[in-house]
Amino acid sequence: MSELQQLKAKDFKSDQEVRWCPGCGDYSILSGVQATMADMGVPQENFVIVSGIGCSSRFPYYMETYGMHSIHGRANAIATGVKVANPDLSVWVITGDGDGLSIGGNHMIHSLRRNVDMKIILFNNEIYGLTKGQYSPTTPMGQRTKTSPYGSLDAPFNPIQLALGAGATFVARTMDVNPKHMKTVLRAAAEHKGAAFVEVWQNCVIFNDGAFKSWTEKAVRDEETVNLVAGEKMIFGKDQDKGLKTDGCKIEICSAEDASVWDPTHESPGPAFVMSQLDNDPNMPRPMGVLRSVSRPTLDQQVWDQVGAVTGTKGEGSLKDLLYTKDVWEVK
Amino acid sequence: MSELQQLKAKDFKSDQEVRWCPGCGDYSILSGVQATMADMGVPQENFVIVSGIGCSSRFPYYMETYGMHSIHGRANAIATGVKVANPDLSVWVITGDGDGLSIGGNHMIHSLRRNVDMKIILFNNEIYGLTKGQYSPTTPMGQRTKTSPYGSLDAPFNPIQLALGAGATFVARTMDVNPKHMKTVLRAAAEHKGAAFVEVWQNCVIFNDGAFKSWTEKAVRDEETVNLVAGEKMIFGKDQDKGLKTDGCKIEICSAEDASVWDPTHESPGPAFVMSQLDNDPNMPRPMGVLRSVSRPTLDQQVWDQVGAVTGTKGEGSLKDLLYTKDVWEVK
Amino acid sequence: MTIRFAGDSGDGMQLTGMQFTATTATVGNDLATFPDFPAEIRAPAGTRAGVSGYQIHFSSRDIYTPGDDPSVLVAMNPAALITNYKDLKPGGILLVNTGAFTESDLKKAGLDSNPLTDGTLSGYRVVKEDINQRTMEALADTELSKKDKLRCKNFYTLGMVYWLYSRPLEPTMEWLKEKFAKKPELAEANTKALKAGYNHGELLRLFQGHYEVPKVENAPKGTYRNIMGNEALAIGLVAGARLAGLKAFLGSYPITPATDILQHMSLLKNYDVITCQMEDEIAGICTAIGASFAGRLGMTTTSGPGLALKTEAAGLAVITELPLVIVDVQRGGPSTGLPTKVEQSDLLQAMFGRNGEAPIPVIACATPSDAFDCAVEACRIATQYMTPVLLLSDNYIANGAEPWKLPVIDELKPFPVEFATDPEGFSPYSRDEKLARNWAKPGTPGLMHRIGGLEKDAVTGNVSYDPENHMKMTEIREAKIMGIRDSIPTPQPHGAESGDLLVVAWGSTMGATRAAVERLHKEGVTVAHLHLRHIWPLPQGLDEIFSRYKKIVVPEMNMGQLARLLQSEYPDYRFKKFSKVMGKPFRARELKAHFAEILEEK
Amino acid sequence: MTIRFAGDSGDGMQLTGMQFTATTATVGNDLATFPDFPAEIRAPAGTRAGVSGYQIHFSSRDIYTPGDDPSVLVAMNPAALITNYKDLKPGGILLVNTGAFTESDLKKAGLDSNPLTDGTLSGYRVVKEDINQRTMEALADTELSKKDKLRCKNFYTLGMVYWLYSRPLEPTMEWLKEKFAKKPELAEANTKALKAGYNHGELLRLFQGHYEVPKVENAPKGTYRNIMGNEALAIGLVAGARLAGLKAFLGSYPITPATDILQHMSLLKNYDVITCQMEDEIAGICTAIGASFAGRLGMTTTSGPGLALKTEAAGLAVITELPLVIVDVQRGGPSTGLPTKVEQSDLLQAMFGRNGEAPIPVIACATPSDAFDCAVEACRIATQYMTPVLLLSDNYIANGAEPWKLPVIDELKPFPVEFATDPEGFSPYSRDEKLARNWAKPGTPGLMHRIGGLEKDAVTGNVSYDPENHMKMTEIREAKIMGIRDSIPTPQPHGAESGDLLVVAWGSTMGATRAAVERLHKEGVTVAHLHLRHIWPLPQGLDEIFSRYKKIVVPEMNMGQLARLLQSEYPDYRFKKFSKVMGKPFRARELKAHFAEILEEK
Ligand SMILES: Cc1ncc(C[n+]2csc(CCOP(=O)(O)OP(=O)(O)O)c2C)c(N)n1
Ligand SMILES: Cc1ncc(C[n+]2csc(CCOP(=O)(O)OP(=O)(O)O)c2C)c(N)n1
Ligand code: SF4
Ligand code: SF4
Ligand SMILES: [Mg+2]
Ligand SMILES: [Mg+2]
Repeated sequence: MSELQQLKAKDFKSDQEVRWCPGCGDYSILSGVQATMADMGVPQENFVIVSGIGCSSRFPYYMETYGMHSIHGRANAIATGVKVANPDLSVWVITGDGDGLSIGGNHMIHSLRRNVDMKIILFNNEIYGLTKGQYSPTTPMGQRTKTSPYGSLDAPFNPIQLALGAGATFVARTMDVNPKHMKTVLRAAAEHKGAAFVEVWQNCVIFNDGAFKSWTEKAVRDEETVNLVAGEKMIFGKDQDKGLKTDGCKIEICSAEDASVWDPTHESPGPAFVMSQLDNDPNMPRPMGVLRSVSRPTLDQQVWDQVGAVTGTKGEGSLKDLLYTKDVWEVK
Repeated sequence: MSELQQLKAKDFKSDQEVRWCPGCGDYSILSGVQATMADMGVPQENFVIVSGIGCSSRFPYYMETYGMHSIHGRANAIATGVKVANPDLSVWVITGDGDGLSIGGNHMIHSLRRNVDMKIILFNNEIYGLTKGQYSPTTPMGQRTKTSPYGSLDAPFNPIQLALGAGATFVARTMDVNPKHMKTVLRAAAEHKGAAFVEVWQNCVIFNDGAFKSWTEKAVRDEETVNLVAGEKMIFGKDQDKGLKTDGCKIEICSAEDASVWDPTHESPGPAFVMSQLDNDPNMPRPMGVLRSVSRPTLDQQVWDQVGAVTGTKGEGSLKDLLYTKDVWEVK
Repeated sequence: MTIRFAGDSGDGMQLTGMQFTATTATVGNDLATFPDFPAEIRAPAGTRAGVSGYQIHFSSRDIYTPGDDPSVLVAMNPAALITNYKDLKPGGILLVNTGAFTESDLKKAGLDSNPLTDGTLSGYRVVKEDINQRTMEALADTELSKKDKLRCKNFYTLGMVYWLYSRPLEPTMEWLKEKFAKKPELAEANTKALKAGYNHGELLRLFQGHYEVPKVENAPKGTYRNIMGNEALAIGLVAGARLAGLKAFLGSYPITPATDILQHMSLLKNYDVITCQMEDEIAGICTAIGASFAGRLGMTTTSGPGLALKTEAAGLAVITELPLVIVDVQRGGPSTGLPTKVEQSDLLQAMFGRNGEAPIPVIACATPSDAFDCAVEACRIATQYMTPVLLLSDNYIANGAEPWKLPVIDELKPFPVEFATDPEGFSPYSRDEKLARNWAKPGTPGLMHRIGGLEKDAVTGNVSYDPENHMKMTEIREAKIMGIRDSIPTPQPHGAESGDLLVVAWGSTMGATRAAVERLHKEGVTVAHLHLRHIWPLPQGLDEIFSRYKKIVVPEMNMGQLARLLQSEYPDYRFKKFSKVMGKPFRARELKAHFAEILEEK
Repeated sequence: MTIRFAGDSGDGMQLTGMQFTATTATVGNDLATFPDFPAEIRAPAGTRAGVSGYQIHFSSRDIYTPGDDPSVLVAMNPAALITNYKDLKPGGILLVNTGAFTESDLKKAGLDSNPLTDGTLSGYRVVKEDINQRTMEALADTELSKKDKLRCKNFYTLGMVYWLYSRPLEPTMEWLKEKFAKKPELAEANTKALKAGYNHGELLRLFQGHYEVPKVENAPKGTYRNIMGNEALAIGLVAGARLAGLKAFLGSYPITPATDILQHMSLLKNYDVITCQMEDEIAGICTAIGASFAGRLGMTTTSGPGLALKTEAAGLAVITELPLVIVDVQRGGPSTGLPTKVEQSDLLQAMFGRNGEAPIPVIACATPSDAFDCAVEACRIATQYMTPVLLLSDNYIANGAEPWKLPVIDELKPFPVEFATDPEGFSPYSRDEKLARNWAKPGTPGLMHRIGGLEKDAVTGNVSYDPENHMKMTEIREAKIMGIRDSIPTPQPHGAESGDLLVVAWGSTMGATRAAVERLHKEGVTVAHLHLRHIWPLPQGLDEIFSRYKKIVVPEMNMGQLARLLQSEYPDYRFKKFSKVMGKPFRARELKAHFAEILEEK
């Protein structure tokens, strides 16, 4: 292969016009992914982006990579096929809260437990955008949408907990309106060898405007979220003066000084799970950043290793070997 | 309704011959469920059992209740329809590790988050029984089965963690070879108002004999498992002399005296999740019993409440109201 | 009279069209509409992909289609103009908003030169008006941001068109008041714009003619309502359940263009309706099956890709013989295809898309109001025959509108279900004379039983692997469905009683076919239109009808699916295919031309 | 010569049958087999539901079916006897294990009286033998538990049957040695039982006759191997990928009776095969689509209910025009139906079970060894035409066995794929003369492109909502599939060149049809058998063939699905249906009788 040239974010722009609503959070994720890919040192032709159906899933068209805009909910399964068939490729899944957690929920949890080496970016806008505003598996209870005119009755998933429960090796969260944070998270995901699950809070200006604003607006963001950084203290607040202290399965607010250090590589997913429970406490900041990052053999790697091992033992089989087994007989 | 007569376990036996392999763990679960139902004080005709496809899923035929032996993986969805349509019914789902966690994984997690009031009994034998021995989503890595002749490469789910990650309100575990324990767990599930997820370790004598024997055999059971009882200390060991002490997200073995008290009703699913992680530690006993039991409105209840509320506000709609809205006009 | 509104999807053309429709309906015109909006939620403003259109056809005679080519086209920007002007009738009127024809507007629409000046539009009566400017002026003394003011331009345009057609402004003013009850300043501004546009038309007499469409002369007496197809279908399902004496349960998953049905039914909670938006289409149909098992009337609504996912569960409903209504609002395929366009290409999927021998009756609705009748009919068949029923609609019907003569409530015939309650001799698979099995619902003492997907013993309903029993059950399931014939009328050809050509149509091609055949018939051709509501089983008596005509043609928005079915059922006749797979309905004119061609052949 | 082994599913009848088959093949007889086991893993021992059977038909002439009625029946218990004896030819031999005819055995089989003594079996040559007892005796001095000893009774029985047919014991003794390499005591005990049974037969001359079936006289020269259908299919898929110059990728989910294919391919890791058992059927086909996108040959295997689940994704493969082989091993339907029985009722699902216009070629294999050829053919079409292909097998083929004359490797014609590599003028939807589009795989510099489920522009492959383009693409997709006709031969009728009756068959009805037609033909009737491997597109030239016969009949294990298809394609002829939906294959005799009836009609 020829010397790798340094790619730029704009190299990843395809010739297709981007067709999201003006103001949609999807734009910033597009830029974030383009910038991240440019920096990965992977040849451009080795990227494959697979998506399902939804506003978010139109993503591959806008990327100058190989791509498939597949069918609703199946991106993870298709991407699994791509990656296992050719582990040299850098495979990315783009999905939405409907695509990836509703109809595609099963493929999602299974690809996480199998630890297929792919980056899964879930655009969570807590609504079905493309079909114009029905509730999704992340829509809060009570919310009125087109299919819940009297208020939604379904308790939502916490995507982080679902991923942890499925045995994910990498789980992270970021937001559309903080490109810097998003880039760090996407880079960490890109560097993870295995299935990387990234929830991105994404604003749908048309059908669910402001769903995350109580946590993401500049004015409140530092108070209402805490950025988890591996090996660093969990600090938050406008003046970065507050911290989180973990005491057993309880997490408490303390001074920045007393804050505990965050470790996403803990042997057990327990601490990350406990941390994600903060989402349910209105008095606590919501955790952002990398909640979990551990290493475990990937499915694709193991498949190829096994093919290699069996071939090593049995020898490469020829067409002749395949047909002419030892129980043949001759008619003369 | 006429006075409820006390039902007996044998009232729940249907006229169909039970057709599992001699020695199969399914038999004891059948007895356990029959005994539990008899004690619930529910009229016999109000029970509905829905299953998918698998050895375990033949269950409804053997029960003198209403029942449906449906299609592979869909029992949870069908049961949701039954329960929402008529909340007076006591709805039970019988499923397997393949039926409920592989093809039916999505319906499983969604019915748990929605908290549909039904009892879900998952017969986990870590194998596909009915199709004669392929690996399932709970088969340990490396195990040789008919479809993994060189060893399975898929990391298994921990069913307890998956259920907790999905937001289940009741999560428990028991085993086929301990009928007494099973009965306590089934009764707790039956009494829970909401989706009750019960994993039952079930031995498949034909295709996966002894999968759980390191934990379930009489000789080792007391050492290798710990029975969690609400409000009681976590004690185990042949002589009931050992205990578990929780220290933060760490759980340690201690003396029976020092053992911590188990609380499945904790506001956060964190402690149960941390507890279920013991499965991964060969030096620790595996938790059995009720890991989680909390109260949250059920979907079926809410649906009916909403119908009631809307009808209360708008008045019961007649066929005439439905058609003749206010924007009609007359042609004379 | 056909008029089309076209503009950027941000311009509010759907709203404009719908207001025009509503007003036109109240003045008693017969009408049909056809909205056409882009698949993208919001394509970049000003581009061709972003063009949204709404066409309405109205007349004082019965009309069957949203019209052929429009005689009036409203184009709010260059992209709308360029993608639509070719459809305009020669000599038709073109109302153009010149305020949106700047250099950059032209560029966004991918134009090198200005069609208003480069001769593109010769042959049309072009009315140029800077509507942006006019609207701003009209609202000069209003306290709104510039952007908000400009948003009122569609009502200014609507005002102009109302003048053109002598329409009253009141209904729209009423609507604005209600709509913006909480923002009176917007209601006021839009009303102002509406009036200004109207006055502008009147004062300047911009147009050469001034049309007045009289009331439909011989519209049958009765109460009318303007209705869209999806809403009619939703109401029909609820009414159908009521007529069966049951409560409706809808298990569904959103998908264009079927979502509205779920949305509409979600509103009807005070009509004993339960709706569950499930995690996917499979769960949608499965909850409906569960609900039917529990004694409600289960229903599920979807479009083609969703129907594909439901087929395995549909087979379970076949073998368990539970009532179930499955609605497929067809769109362009294959795969995701053209989700916002119309097609009739799911017919054979509906017929055969299940494993094993799994016959299901299939019904297709023809117009928005017919969707009500068909939904009721689907409920009747499902409950009377204990079977899933497939009801086909399409995007054209779903989003189209027409005045609907409401049925008189007392004349709606109930078909109440009788649940089994008597344990004496009960067996879940014993049947009535229609071959419908017993329906005993959970909660009924003494009738406990188990059903499932394995083959059933014909008598006890227990699992049976017996070869003869399997043959028998296969035949019973088939005979039961074929027996539905006895309960459906033979459709009658419209037009010549016999003669040169019979046009067999189904679904939404009804309107254009009827119009084309009527025109030809008036010209003296012995031609007739036979419309099939029941696709399976096919009604009795078709044979005899086919025998009366020399040629038979089947126009379809697919590659000839009904024609194939008819050909296999009636090999004595030849069914010519006429296919249009363009995401657009047939036009009466193109059908007429094609029929004329067929008549001339050989 | 047809023999059937029947016993409790715990009695090892499948093993016995398979051993007999293997030995029979090695002595050079032509043969066909048909196992029949219960759906339950383990029905209660001794009951009718627990009966497991294995039938084998062998002869020195070419044979096409596992035989009509057996002339020898081995019945290991009352349940096996009672459920099978009616099939035995009049005067046939019945070998009964009287050791299993206690009162309680009779009760388990639901019998009130003993068929051995109550006259039931008059008309058969009954050989009663207490095989349990004989086996125990034979192993008296063996160090095994009683239970383990008793388990050897099937080898004792096999020994008796070997004696009857003069079969060598060596192959089975070899096999036992290997099988129980780690438990030599079991190998020894079974071998002892085998020999004892053989000797018992010889010494006591229990049977009246002693059959010796000579070697097939004019079997073509070559190397042979005994093969089961599912294994042949698995090997064929791997060979097909190789011939395309690709590596195979199988994404699948277990389902009876297709699971073996996945299981067998899982063993072939050293043949560049990757197999993934996925979470469900949808994931199975989707990983295969992903693998094809990445440049391998994607495949997926299933049975009817699984195919129903795959249809939405199959549509994606149609519109993205990726190669893909979808295998459906048919079983009894609808729904879960009769999972362990045979049926041909997925044909129309295979043809039409997708939303939108989504044509897919359909191929059906006829016999176990034909499954190899058909799998290779499926790979050829998939890769040469860039299309998903549906390959139909069924439970009868899947679990049947026959001697297979192995193809000479050098004579297998490769059809290597050429991936696009040149960025110059590349477009993913440009086509070759066969209308197959370009295949550029990820990792190739300069060819980055996006595909998907929305309609594609015919030139650039970008998303297009253009009406004319949609029509064009719909036509191209259809024309591409119809063009496959140019690469397939016209099948030739077997039997009379023209005359009174043509029997058109497909799939596994091949054998019985061929046998029935041959017999009739020998009797002087002008009848012929036309077998269709390619169901879609139908080969060219059928018209002309149909025209040569007065009548045409289509026997099918469904309600007439191929007949329906043919009727719609060839309305000039009348295709009579002959249906058997009993979970069992046709018998040559019943076909012959039916054909004779048809010939007599009018
Ligand atoms: C099988 C199938 N079912 C349903 C749909 C309709 N559909 C398209 S996108 C979508 C949901 C999109 O929501 P989400 O994944 O959250 O994406 P967003 O548009 O919000 O980015 C649905 C229901 C479909 N295309 N295919
Ligand atoms: C749609 C579909 N796919 C596959 C199958 C085949 N199948 C039947 S049961 C089963 C797995 C059973 O495993 P599990 O749920 O663990 O039940 P067990 O037999 O072990 O009790 C499979 C794959 C089917 N019946 N339907
Ligand atoms: S509808 Fe919402 S999610 Fe979709 S493009 Fe518009 S703003 Fe974005
Ligand atoms: S195969 Fe296994 S799970 Fe199935 S009945 Fe037998 S022992 Fe039980
Ligand atoms: Mg969303
Ligand atoms: Mg299992």
